[in-house]
Amino acid sequence: MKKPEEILEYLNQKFGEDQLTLERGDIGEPWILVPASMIRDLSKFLRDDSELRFDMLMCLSGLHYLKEEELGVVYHLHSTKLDHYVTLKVRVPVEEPEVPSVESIWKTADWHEREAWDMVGVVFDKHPNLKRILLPDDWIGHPLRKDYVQQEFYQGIPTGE
Amino acid sequence: MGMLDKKYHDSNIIIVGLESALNWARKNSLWYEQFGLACCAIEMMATAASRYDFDRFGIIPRSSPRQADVMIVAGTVTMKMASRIERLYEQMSEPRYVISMGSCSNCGGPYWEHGYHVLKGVDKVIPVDVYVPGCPPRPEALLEGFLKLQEKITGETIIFKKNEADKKPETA
Amino acid sequence: MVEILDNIDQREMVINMGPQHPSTHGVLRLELVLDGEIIKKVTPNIGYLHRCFEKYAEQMDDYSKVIPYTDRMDYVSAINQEHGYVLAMERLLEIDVPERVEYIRVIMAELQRIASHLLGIGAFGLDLGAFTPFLYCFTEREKILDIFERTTGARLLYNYMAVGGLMKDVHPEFKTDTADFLKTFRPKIKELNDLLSYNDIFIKRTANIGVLPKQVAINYGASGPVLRGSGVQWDLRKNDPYSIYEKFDFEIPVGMGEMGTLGDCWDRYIVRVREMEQSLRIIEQALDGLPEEGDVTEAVPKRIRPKNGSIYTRSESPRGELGYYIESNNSASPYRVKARAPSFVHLGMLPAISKGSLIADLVAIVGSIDIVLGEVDR
Amino acid sequence: MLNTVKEGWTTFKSIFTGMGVTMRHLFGPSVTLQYPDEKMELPKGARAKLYVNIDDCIGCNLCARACPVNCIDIETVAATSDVDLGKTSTGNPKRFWLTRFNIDMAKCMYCDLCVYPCPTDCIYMVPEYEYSEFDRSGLVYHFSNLKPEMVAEVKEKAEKEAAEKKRQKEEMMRKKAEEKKRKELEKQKLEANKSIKEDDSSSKPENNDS
Amino acid sequence: MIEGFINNLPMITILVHAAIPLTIILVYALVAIWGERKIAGFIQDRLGPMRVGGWHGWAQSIADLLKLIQKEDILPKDASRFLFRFAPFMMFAASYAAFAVIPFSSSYIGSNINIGVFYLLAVTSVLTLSVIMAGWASNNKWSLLGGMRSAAQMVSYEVPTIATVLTVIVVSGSLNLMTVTEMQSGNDILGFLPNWFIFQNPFLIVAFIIFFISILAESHRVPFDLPESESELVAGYQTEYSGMRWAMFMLAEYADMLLLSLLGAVLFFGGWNSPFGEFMGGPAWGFFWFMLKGLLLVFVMMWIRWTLPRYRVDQLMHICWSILIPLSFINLVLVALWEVIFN
Repeated sequence: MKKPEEILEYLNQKFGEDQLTLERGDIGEPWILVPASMIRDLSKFLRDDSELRFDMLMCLSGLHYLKEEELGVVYHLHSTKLDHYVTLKVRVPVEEPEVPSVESIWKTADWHEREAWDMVGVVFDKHPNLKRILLPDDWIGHPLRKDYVQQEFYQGIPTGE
Repeated sequence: MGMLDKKYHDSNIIIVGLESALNWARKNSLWYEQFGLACCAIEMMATAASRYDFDRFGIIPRSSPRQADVMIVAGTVTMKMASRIERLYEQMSEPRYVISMGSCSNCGGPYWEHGYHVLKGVDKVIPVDVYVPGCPPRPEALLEGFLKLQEKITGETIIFKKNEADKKPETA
Repeated sequence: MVEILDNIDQREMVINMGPQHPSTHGVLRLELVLDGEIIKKVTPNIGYLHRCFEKYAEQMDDYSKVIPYTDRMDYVSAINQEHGYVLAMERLLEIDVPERVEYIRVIMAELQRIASHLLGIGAFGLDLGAFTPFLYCFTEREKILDIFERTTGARLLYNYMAVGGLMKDVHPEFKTDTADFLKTFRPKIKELNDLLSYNDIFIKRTANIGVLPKQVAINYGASGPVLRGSGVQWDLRKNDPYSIYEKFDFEIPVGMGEMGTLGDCWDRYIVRVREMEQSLRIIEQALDGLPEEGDVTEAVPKRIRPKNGSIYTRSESPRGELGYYIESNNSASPYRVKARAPSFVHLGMLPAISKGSLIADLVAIVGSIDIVLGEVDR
Repeated sequence: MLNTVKEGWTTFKSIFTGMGVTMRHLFGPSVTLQYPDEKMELPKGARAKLYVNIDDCIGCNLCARACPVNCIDIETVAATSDVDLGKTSTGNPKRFWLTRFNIDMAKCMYCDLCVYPCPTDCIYMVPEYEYSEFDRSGLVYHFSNLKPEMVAEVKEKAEKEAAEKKRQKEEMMRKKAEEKKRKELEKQKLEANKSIKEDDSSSKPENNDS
Repeated sequence: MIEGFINNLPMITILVHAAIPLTIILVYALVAIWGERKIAGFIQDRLGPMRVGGWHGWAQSIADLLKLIQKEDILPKDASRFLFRFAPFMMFAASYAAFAVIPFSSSYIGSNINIGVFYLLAVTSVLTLSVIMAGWASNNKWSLLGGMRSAAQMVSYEVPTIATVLTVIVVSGSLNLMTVTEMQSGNDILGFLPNWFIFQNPFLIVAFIIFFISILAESHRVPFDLPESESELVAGYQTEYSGMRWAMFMLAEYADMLLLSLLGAVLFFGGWNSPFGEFMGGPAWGFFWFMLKGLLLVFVMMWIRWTLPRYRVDQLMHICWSILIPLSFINLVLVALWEVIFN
């Protein structure tokens, strides 16, 4: 039963000191900030390492930070064997929202990533079929962006009042 | 009040007899299409279940639109679903009615303000006969909606064919 | 002989088990690539009921206004959706809730679990052609809805829980009504077993079909009856206890592969039936322990303005692990609310489970993973 | 050969138990509530339809703000001082004319959030669910009981009152501005002579600061 | 009296002989549809049609029929016109024609030909044809699947039906249904039992069970109602039909159900013979008893429909080919042996 701090130290030994930082909001639980390029091999390590064995990706959510002009992806991992939790967060600038996909590691990420692409517009490269999952394919814009403007007509049907 | 002294302005007794019989038949065997969208579909199923029992009114579910008379739009109509609803409505054979059940299909309901993907009222794509308010409406409210539809059917005449004009979907 | 086969046009038949289909439990479109009746490939298309829950949660100018919208996600088990959201908010704001509220919440959550399973089992029987068990299950479900209606005023979507407590206290005869519901409901489960569970045709239609091995289930993030059907002893009420579940003793029913291989449709079905019995036990113990006095609205904060931070909380909804990820940025309206819906994950598994099965089996598999489209599309 | 017979026997046995259950139900009583003839009496507080007792409403707009769907639309006009609107049954004084109080029941989601904040409990749910309509505009309920000409007269009086009050405020503003100017002048004079006094007092040691 | 009437006005007699079974079928269909919904209602603790036309909604089927007449008759765009229109009528014609050889009472039978059973089984096999025609003609993938399934089901379940009917013919020795019924009059088995075939020979009870299962499959009743199974194939081969055309399908289905139940009554339960020997034995009573036995079998079919789930296609084939057919042939041999030994 490892606490997030211990998990961070364990990861720092493996991945070098400066890469990962543990951040904590005023309230709620802490998360580990991970640079985008590292997320896939970090996840592979998290799943396969005997000490950690994070075999379940509970939830993957996409966010849009308007003030810092960034897109965030939050991974909540849980190990059913050793029963400990960790939260990873990846922040990428809005201009090139490239995050490597973890679909090959946890199968459940396939649909979660498609939803993050559909809602917030984070591009997951090497994802098998990154298409819109909830909205129709010819929808314009990503609705969960803070600066999203709703399109007036969709195939001739008024979306407004 | 006997049959003969029914005062209808320009239609004679013979038509009235046939017309009321046809209306009676159409009124008493409204088969609804077996498909539901959201929470109102659960209340529709509860109405079809033993306690409120649609079958007492001669209302049974039909899974193919060809054999259905009433389409109960039970739930939220989204943009992706709007064209499907329109196609299903066109597939139904002619004397067909639509009951819009629940706030979502009446006018977008709880999702009218920020729901970008929600259609603000199903009457934007298909003509609606009866609006049943509620979120979700009680089974009795749905039954009352059917009684109102039956009232409307008894009022229909075959002389002035139910002209499609007044039932055209009023685009907002 | 071989070359003759080449020029025969072997196009498979692509069928749309479209948004309007009697057995897709709502608006779900399954694109089936068929070879005769054997399914080569299933691609579920969802989004026909996407009601912008997450966008709405961000537009609301008060955290407690989001609760009616959480009801509308999984509209078959509304209380459990509210319970998940309210637990997340209380952990975020570090509010501790009076004892009486916790007990009432557990009783309501377990009653709602029985009602939701009744609908899941009834719809599953309906998909396989057994029309009558569906109506018997609904008759029992109506009794639970009556109890809810007397307390909250609504039949299906309650908006009954508030952050830190409840909207109003329970109905005076709440305890007596629930007690005699428990008495009348137990024989009904046995009757359901006679009629459907151990019916040989039902067993033939569900055993060895849609087998979900243990490792695939975990890798796909399955949870709830779908995961327990594959033999994994995993229930959030026991393994990661929230609220006051550790006070009650109940077992976690797990699929044993009695009728076929472990993890088939029948296991997932029988896990739900046995889970209802366990819920009855929890309600009995909770009814005895329900403290009489205590105002349910004392711990409800007037204004909710959490400082910035984020929290992820999971609770056991009848369909599986329901998670809420809430991020707050020091204002009255939530910055981001992400709901992790179990049905969304289970539907993602459908292509993997149903390769090579027949159409009739696909209907059984969709029925056995018991999805609700409001939760899939959010 | 033997297990097919056994299998056949278990099939028949389970089929017959199932048919036994349905036969018992065939002669069992029906649980149907025959809706139009027998109506179930809804429990108190059943959320079927919103009702506003307009005499008790003080136009505080709390319910409109609490509604997540914004389906309550209230327009209030300040009552002029010469008219006394009296008190509500709960003793709160009424200071606004309610020219428009519409609730769009087609949009409402029956979540009961508007009932709690109301100070005079004038908005509550009534257990009456039979109001489906042929036309959607029939679902917008108007609760204000002011007749249109009353509304016009009240509005025009309110404008007159508001204009007059604005004028008074301007005068007061001007008066205050003048006083401020005058005070500043005096202050400057005071400082002028105070600074003079200070020069001659600075030579003495400061002995009065405690 | 009737013979005189027949000889000199052949056209009228043909019409009368055609009209009698038609009225029986139409009246039966209306009552059976209403009855099925009432039985379904009571089994499921609800009431079924109540409000249409007074006491317990007796006019429900009439309202349905009148409404179906008003429905628009949709012909899908590129469905094959003639086959699409003709399928329902052929289906009804097939089961209606078979009523000619059913002995309704001791004094009335459509045509007293001595190959009655053979004719009946030949004509009812046309049903399969019309179902495939409907399935293919409506140019809809669901109905194509429904049509193919029903083809496989009906053809394969003909074999056990014929095998069990053969066992009865072995016992009765004649194909003419009237003589078959006459052989079962009187009741001197074990003193009080009417000597219907089902009591004469224990293996005939097994034959009846197999016969009943296969007529369930023949008339697409649950647990074998694959072709128009709502929950899988939307509405099977009937998906594209609406209005009176669809009503014809319903009528044909109920007529087929009645036909096969009456055949079962004739072969196993002594047709118009009353269970009390001479006590209520006249031709009028004979008709009453005959219809009562038929409707009892129909009731059991409805009772099964509202209890059991549905089989899958391959399980259905497995049951037919690897259980029912071998069993029915073994049974045939055993019945023959029993006959040789005891009579």
